[in-house]
Amino acid sequence: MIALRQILLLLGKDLRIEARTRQALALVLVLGILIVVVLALGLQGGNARGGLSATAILWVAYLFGGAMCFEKTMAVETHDGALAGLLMAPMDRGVIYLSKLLANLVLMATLAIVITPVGVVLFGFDLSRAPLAFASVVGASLIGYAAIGTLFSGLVASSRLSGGLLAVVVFPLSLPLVIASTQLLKGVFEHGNALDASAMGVIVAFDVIFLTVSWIVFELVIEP
Amino acid sequence: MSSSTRKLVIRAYWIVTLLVLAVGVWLSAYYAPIESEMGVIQKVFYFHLPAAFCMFGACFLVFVAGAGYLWQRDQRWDDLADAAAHVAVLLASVVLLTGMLWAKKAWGQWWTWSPRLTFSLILWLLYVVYLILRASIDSAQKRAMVCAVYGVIAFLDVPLVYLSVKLMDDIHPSSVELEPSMLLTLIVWMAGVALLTAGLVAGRFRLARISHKKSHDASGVTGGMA
Amino acid sequence: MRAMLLESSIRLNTHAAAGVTDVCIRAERLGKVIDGRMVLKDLSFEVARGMIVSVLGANGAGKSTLLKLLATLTSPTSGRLELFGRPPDGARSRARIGLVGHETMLYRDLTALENVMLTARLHGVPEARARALTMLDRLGVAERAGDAVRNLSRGTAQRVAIARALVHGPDLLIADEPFTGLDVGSCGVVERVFSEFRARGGTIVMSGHDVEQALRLGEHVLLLMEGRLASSEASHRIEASNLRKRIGGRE
Amino acid sequence: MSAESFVILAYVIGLSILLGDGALVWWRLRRRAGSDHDTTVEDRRRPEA
Repeated sequence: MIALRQILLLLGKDLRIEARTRQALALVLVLGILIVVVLALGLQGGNARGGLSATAILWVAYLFGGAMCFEKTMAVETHDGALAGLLMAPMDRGVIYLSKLLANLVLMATLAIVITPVGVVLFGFDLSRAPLAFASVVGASLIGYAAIGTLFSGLVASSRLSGGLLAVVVFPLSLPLVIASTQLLKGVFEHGNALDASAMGVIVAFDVIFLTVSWIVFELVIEP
Repeated sequence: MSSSTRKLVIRAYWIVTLLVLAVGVWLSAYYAPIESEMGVIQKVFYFHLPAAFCMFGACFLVFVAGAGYLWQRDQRWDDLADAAAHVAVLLASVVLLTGMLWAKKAWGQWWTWSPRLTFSLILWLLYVVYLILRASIDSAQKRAMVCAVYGVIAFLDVPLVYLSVKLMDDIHPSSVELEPSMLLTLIVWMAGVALLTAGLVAGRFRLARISHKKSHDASGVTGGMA
Repeated sequence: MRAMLLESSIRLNTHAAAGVTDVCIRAERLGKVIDGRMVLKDLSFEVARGMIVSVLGANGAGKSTLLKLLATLTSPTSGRLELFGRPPDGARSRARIGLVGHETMLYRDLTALENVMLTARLHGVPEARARALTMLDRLGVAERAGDAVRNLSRGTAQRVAIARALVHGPDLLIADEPFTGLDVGSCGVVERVFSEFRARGGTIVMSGHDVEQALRLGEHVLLLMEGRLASSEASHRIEASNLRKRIGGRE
Repeated sequence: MSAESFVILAYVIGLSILLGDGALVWWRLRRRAGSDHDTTVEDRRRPEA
């Protein structure tokens, strides 16, 4: 499958560039940590101890950190018109979307792996009860968020819009993920019941719908 | 249809709309009985529900216009999306405000995270962001493209918002059985708000068409549209 | 998705294999509207295979838009375009085109070699590394292969960009002001590479501001004024100074 | 504040938002169309005899 090879080629390119510009990635991680710390300080004591608020606050860090990652991976293409170079390659434009999506997912995973422990410690959020549930819910949600973030970062970059706009655009769209995952994890960690199927269904439906639609639409709209 | 008859039709349309709304107001005030459980505040329902329904219709119109633009790249679709989005935000604001007033009287505080209120808040946010997006891109073609994509994605998001909001525990389940007289009031209001919505969308659409025609008459690229 | 399953045809430089017609580009009444403005109006011209055509015109005359159109990065609003005898159909046409744009189109955090190799691999060129090194060497920048593009001078980066555009052995090279910002030495090298490319049957369409260079390098000149084709003549019949006046007159 | 005043307030706010926008659009249309000595788009295509 030529396309798979091309996706991995482009993914390799993106990750190599991210590795070379490590300081920018470190900036995003520190921002995530800062968000969690500031909110934890703000909510000191009170009823902040516990699953629901920790997940909600982690989501704030995921959303902002994620938006910065999406912007960063797409900015690589807009510098010096590199995107036109890619568009001249004899390949389906969907390959660009998928490789960017994977690059964004790698960055989001890094973000989550760094920030989540900070949230867990500061909020005394006892993950050990169901770490797998937490990981699968957050993981599935971040895939949906990256699907939308990758599409709109491409759109925002190709129309040279200000950075803040990407966050404004993707946050409301991602609210179903935030609501479903926080409710789900509240159920699991505060009431101890198993993963609620309908909530997980919302997240999976979100992922499926927006992965396919974004992939198709990206091809229609991406231009140098 | 020459200009004078067209103006007549428009005037007649608005007169009918205002009449229906006036009848609605009268019905709400004097004809509809006071609901036993919720009391007088329930009368806000006759305006709240039709507004929510038409808001949903306007959001769907933005979706259709966006999909139309992506398919045909015709500026008229974009103008329709522009018009529908403005009206959707207006209606969402009405739904939110009436909902909050209802919440304040019925449950004592301006805001409760009841699924219905949360749903209309998120919808309001989604389509206000649409207007922000539209205002921040100056190249007409790029704006139309980006807004079309957002219009499609936002509408696909709506059912997911609804489903996720339903997961939230609803502390104030409020379901009201409608007596025939209440139903009549509701139907009149539905007609009134629907006529009003359609009129606003058509008006804004013509406004967008005319401002297009004016901005680059020389090339006459975007043909006139009845 | 259809293109997704398409095996990218490896364009080796053997013309026999490629079923080449003598006309490389045929444009009929091309028009392009951007934001309601007619950027290109009713352009008709032909470019034979193996020719170098210079596109001249004042800034804003539509040169870059025309080149983007020929590179299939955008599609015309009106009129017909044929590349290699067929309407452009995405990946299959792009496999035979190389583009050098205003910007370098390179990743500044990757090295020159990595950039050229990436394009070679995307086009499915065998021995991508060796091929990339030869191209860089031909452009005289082989010794900078390992340096990140952000550390290269404008001229060197431009030469790397040209190496990238030619690494997959295209039939048609589209170059948007390739000589701008180049020192004399670099110009010599690039001119040599272009004539070598043409000698092997390649076609070049390039825009520029230097009238003498355009007449010297190109056999044919297309003069664009406000999106229209003001003139389309063989270079030897054009007198440099009045051509410069026609372009200058409009500035 | 009594329930009645809440209801009245809700209707007044809601209707003023919607009708207000209608008036705004109508006024802009008149001003835009007006400055065209009142020919609308169709007429330009089929001017009166």
